[in-house]
Amino acid sequence: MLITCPYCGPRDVIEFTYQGDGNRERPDSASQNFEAWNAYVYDRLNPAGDHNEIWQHSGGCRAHLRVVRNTLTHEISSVAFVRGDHQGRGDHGSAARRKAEDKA
Amino acid sequence: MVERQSPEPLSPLEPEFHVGSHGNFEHGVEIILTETRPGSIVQLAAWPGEEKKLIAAIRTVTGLALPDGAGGGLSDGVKSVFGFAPGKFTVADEAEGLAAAFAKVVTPAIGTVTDLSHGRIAIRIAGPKAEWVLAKFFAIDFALPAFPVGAGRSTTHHDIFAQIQRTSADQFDIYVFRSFARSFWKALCHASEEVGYEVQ
Amino acid sequence: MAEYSAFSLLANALKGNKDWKPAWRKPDPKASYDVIIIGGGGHGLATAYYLAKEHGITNVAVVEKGWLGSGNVGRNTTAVRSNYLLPANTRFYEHSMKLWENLSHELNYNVMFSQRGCLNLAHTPAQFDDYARRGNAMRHLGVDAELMTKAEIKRLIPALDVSDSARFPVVGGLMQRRAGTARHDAVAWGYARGADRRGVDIIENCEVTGFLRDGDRISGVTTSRGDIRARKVAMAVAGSTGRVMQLAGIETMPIESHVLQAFVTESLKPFIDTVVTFGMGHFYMSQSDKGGLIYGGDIDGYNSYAQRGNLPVVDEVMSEMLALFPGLARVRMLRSWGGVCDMSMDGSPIITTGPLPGMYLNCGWCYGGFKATPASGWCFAWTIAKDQPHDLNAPFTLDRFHRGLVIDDKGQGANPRLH
Amino acid sequence: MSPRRADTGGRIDRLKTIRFTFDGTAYTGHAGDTLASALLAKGVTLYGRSFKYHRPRGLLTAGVEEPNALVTVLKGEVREPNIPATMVEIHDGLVAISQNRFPSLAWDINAVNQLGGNILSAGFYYKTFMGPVFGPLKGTRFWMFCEHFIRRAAGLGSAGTAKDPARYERMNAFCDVLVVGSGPAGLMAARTAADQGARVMLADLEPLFGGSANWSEESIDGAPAADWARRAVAQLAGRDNVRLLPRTTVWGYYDNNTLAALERVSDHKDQPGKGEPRHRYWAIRAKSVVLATGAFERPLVFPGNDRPGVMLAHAAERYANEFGVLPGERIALFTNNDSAYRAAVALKKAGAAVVAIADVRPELSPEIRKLAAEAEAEIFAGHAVVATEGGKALSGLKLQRFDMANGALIGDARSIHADCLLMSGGWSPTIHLASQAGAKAEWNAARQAFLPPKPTQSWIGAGAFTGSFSTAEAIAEGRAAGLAAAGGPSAPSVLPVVEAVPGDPDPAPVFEIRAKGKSFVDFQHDVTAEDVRLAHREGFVSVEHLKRYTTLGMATDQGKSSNVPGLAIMAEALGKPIPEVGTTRFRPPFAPVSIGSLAAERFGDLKPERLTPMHDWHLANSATMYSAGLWYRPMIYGHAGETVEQAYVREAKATRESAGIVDVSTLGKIAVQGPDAAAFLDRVYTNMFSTLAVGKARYGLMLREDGLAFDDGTTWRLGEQDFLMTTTTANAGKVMQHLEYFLDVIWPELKVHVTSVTDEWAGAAIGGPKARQILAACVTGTSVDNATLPFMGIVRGELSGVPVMICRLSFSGEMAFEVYSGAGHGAHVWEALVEAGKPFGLVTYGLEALGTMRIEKGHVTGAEIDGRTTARDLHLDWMLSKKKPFIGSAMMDREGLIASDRLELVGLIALDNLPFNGGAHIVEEVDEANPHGSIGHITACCYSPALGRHIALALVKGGKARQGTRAHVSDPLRNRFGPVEIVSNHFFDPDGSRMHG
Repeated sequence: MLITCPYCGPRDVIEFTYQGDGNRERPDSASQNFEAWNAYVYDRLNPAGDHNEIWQHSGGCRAHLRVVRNTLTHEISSVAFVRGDHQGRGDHGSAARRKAEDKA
Repeated sequence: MVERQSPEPLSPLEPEFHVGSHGNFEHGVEIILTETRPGSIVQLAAWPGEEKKLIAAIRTVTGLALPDGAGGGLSDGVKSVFGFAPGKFTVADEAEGLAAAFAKVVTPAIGTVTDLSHGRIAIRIAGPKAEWVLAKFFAIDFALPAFPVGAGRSTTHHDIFAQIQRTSADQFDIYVFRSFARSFWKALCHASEEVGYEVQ
Repeated sequence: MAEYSAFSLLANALKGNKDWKPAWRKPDPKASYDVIIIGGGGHGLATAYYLAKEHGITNVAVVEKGWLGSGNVGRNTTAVRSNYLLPANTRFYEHSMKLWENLSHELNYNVMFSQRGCLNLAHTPAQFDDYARRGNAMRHLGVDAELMTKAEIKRLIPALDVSDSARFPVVGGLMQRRAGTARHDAVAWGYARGADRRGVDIIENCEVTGFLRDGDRISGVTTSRGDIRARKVAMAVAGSTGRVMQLAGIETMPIESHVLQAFVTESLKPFIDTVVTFGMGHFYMSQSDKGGLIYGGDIDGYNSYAQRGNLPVVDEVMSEMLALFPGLARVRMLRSWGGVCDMSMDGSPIITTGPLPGMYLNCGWCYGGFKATPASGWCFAWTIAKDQPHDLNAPFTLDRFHRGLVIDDKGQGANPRLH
Repeated sequence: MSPRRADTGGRIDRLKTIRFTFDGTAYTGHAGDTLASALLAKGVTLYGRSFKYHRPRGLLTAGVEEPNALVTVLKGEVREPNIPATMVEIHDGLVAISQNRFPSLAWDINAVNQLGGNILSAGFYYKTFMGPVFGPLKGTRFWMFCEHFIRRAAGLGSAGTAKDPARYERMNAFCDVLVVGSGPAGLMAARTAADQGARVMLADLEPLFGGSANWSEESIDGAPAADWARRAVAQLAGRDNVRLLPRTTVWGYYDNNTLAALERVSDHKDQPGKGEPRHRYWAIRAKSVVLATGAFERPLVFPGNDRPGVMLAHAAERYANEFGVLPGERIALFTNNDSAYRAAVALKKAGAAVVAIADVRPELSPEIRKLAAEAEAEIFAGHAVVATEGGKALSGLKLQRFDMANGALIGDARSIHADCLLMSGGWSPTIHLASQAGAKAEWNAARQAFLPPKPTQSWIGAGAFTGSFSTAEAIAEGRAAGLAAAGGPSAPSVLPVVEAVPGDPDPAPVFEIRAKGKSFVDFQHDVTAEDVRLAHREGFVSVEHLKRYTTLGMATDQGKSSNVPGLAIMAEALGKPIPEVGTTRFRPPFAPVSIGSLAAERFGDLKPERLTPMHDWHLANSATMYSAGLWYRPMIYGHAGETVEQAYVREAKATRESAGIVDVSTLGKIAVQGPDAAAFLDRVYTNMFSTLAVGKARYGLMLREDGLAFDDGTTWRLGEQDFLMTTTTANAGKVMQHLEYFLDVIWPELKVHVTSVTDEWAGAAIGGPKARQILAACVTGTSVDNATLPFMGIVRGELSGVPVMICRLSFSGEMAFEVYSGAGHGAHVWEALVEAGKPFGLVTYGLEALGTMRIEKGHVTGAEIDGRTTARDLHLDWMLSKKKPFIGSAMMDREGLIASDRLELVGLIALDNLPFNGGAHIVEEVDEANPHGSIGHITACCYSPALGRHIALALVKGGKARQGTRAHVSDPLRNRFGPVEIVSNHFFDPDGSRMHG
């Protein structure tokens, strides 16, 4: 399986670490809503089809990526930095990213 | 000769660094391996939006003007620089003192400077079979159009994290963690035996 | 239906094997049952069997989307053991072990359970102590366990590299002699035949497409072969739990589905007798009666329902295999396959009533489900019949995660890919 | 010349004679021969024994699908079992032996199994061997007794135990177009794509490119097809955008067009070149793939179809045309399609007598009849073979009139004398890779075959793979595929002109001739047509049940020839069409792959080694090294004649009496930099770091999100925005990922950079009553007195000309300092410290002494922070700040994590003064015979030189409340039982006066 890192380009899955369900929302650090905390820590969407997930390019640029991947076919339909759009990241990062977005 | 302020740092490759020709060299040496031992290796990282200022700082300190694009870089044979992650760059210099020089121009508002002069080992692989041998380790495309001269790549060989800069058509400088360097060096020599290699 | 025996085999052989009857019927679904079990895999079939045998509940249907045993019971590496660290797991798997020990007789079907032992190799003194802790935990619960020295291990498995020059030299191991392997398909077929003989309807090629409701209560299922009503609907669809629960309107679960690859070599003359596991990575291997080395390693590490693995794990598993058995370099991998595992948040299963009224849930087996088959079916049948868990599965609740009562044998926390 | 070798023709080099042995007998062959062709040329008919019945078997095929002729190749002590003789290229000194026979291939005692034929039917194991329900053989014993013999009878070749000295390598490749298969379709595709400028790889599992062109005897552009192929290959070989991979089996089609291939680099050589691998594993990422993998010919199922001398028609054609070997002198053919007639002509041309062609079809086309006439063969249209005769070689066969409409046999059988029977049951496209790529095959009624489906990944099919069996179609499709794959415009140039033997590609739908006798479907696993029908009778009707119940298609040939006939027989039994029975999904590998190649470069060196800067010094100074994860660390520095325990006791004692030094370079070190670094650490650690002064360090504890303890270590504040975090050695990578995750995903607004600097710094911890004096003696540029360097203070100075950073902190409980220097200077600084320490009695100590001193102090490590313990369990609740939230704070008070019966950290003292063992359990009452009632376990233990006692740390249920009480250690695994006193985990200097000193 290949994941097209917005910075590094297409790389083998061996370079990435899976960080799971990207739909989870962490409660505010001071939140006392224990149901929300429990849901965040333990409950996962586990769809058969497109899945919004977080991967780290741990064997490359180490950025975290938001990947939409089909769990039935392993087909990847989009990859983006988790850290927003990295506005003003200038020339470093944008070119490859545009390519990835065009593909998606 | 580069002037050093403190004793010569020890290379972790030492006991496994055997100058001379090895492997299938009777049929011609197609790989040259060496350790470049830069005096400084520095990591620079910009805060989002501050990349241009950091690139300007790199130019100020090294005189190198970074080209555009992810992983872009260049080398003048003494100093080298390349991007390896969004807003992050590796800079190497034959001389010591790069971290101190950058500390003066990279203000906290621009980003951070991390001295890795001791933490990374720079191994140079050159020769017509350099791409062939590196392809045994790393799952990245080493062909010239995909990996142009000057450019940098972050990648891994199993547990060994590496930053690779192409410093000419058939020459690559590989930065690996010091603790892994001897293992990697041994593997690199082993993989080069097939084509004949020389350690310089 | 005829009993199987050497005598019946001979008698039939003399008649040219023309008189054998189907091992189980192929009935059409009835309009309603007392219990519907979704999932015709090992756990579902075992549940049906024990419902009939232990609780006299025979008006039961097992509905299976594909062919019987097409899930993980048909695609695992067949190891059976009860060498766990934490008491809840050890007790449960030991109950399973005891059921295994009599299973062929009970089912009148040779599931080829062979107690050839399971050896966990330790590669550092600290790991050896860890295994000692586990072995002692087993012994304090009446389960067999022993430590083996390097010399004993060399005698037991001559092909194993126990040299000091190995990257991770073997220092010793933890052996459970009563552990072993079984013929995985036979387990599914044996339970199917056993349940069928007690009146259970096994309905293949019948996909559940939704749930029928009576108010809040689940009162049946809609399927590709029509609606089927039931007082109780039990799920045993590990690997597809997320999908089926979504049909019931439950979107999130403490489970991720991951693909686990397994491998078999070409057939070889006897090479190893026991199940053996590598301590410095994730690798396990045994040899089948047919001679193939059956082995596997870690899960691929991302959500998947694809029953299709990728290369990095293949390479890793083979490297670990050769680290232990350098003589196998020229032996060839014949087949690989992928199974989809319910990876839970603590690495332990869920066998419980609920979470909806009328529903019963059996899931979260990670990659340990095969050896659990008898106890899983036995405990689940109890839970369905009595509307409350047996002591053995009482800790395996769904709410244990939220309550902080996790059963985390590996200590990895809520990170399914690490269990 | 041997009697069966023709004088001319084929790819072999008759001038080069090669010597080899098979089962100890010396043979000769020629360069270019396979083991199969060389033995066949010498008149060998018997190659192996079948799996179950041990029936004698000959060659069925000439290629990778061979089910019968499996051999073991020996290289000294190294064994390579189960290799088809058809895939072994002979070379001087090759040693091959047959398998699964005793005492010899010709006389195999297990052939007696054939007598039990009907009992050993499909599924018989499941019905018996269960044994008595009482007595000594109850339970699993009887089965295991029987199994012992069954296992010895089963299995094909034997694996070796000797380490393989050969090299295996992995290669990562990227290309625009990967062409799999080098027949006319593949060659055209590769040539066309290369012409478009694409980066092309062309792989074929045979040593010689060309595929069917090498044996078809057709002509292309006026030249023999083989010459055309050779020219095409030569053109490709000269281009630098093309890589040719002969002897390369593409065996796996994985996600995103990642393909796996095995190149047999040097198996065919007497000796590999220097550094040359035996196998090379190619991981190929291709933008597009052209699948031109051809088709496999199918056998027909009829009684005696497995007798040596019965062979596939095209295999005989290959032996004749590629190797110049005649498989027989009097040859008969049995077919349901036209392709076999081409073989008849070829064999006639090569010098054999073609005595009969039995064709199940009553009507034959004039072209076909003309071919038969050319072969001077008598045609038996509407006939079938109903029996074969002979022992270890074919002597004859019986024909009977056959009614294709109902499968009935009519009239009397007629005998024909022949020493070779060729069969052709039609062709199955080799769709394995397409199926692996994720799609289901589609049945084509005309071709009577499964054809490839619509692609689910980026591949294009060409030639016989798509069911286009003629060379002209293959060439046209190959070119189209090459263009499409390279993304080029359509080329107007003229296609090569093919002169081919005529023939209809569609076979008659006949798979089995039902007559008395064993008719084999799966040759290698001895699955007969009757076995398939038995499976049907017992309800194992789905294709997967059929496969699993009968083992059809599960042998080393993976059903390449048996799948479709097996399905056809089941379909007939069910009265359903074949596609309704289904087809199995193919999974990797396409053909068996050496495990050596898959392990590739990691073979023998599973993981890289991580070495500290002082590693070589340790080795040179009598350290015994301990493997800790990937790191190596000194365990002890033993003196001659010392035991491990004597050594660590000496080291620990000397440290507490004078001073000791230990290498701590392996500790994880992370630079945490930026304006928000302090705020970030407040969120990450349970305690406060924003209040830490510059130039000071603090001990910190991290929890996981679920509230359990995660890692601990000290963090040094080097500047306002500049922290150096240390982690445990084992968790360094995990902590780094944890920090990166929160910075990237959860709190992207924080301006913090984290960088692994573990390798940047060498660390030496020096502790003991004389540690400060030693430092004072060698450190310049700073004082190390109490005022300058208080507890948890940091100073910078120089040591032997090297800049160092010194932090006063203690793990041993002594007055201690960690001296950090650039890693390149680590050994230098270490040696300077050791030298400076000599007058003070400084010892070097290893992990054992380190562990001993930490146990005496009651510090926790990974044995206690084991992923199941909380801060409270470890008495670290004083570190849980109440002033701020931190990672884990919201979850740490859940009911399960504050329960009273949790395991809590305690100390143990052995009251019998005997050593403890790690992993021993604790009980209230000892019961040696029936151990039970565990209340906890020992996490670490040692002999304490400071206390003069055997002590341990343990996690015990409600442990805190038990302090001061007695319990027992219970270690049935090592038969160690005895009384203990439960005490605080702080055994030694609990108020810390020594380290604060």
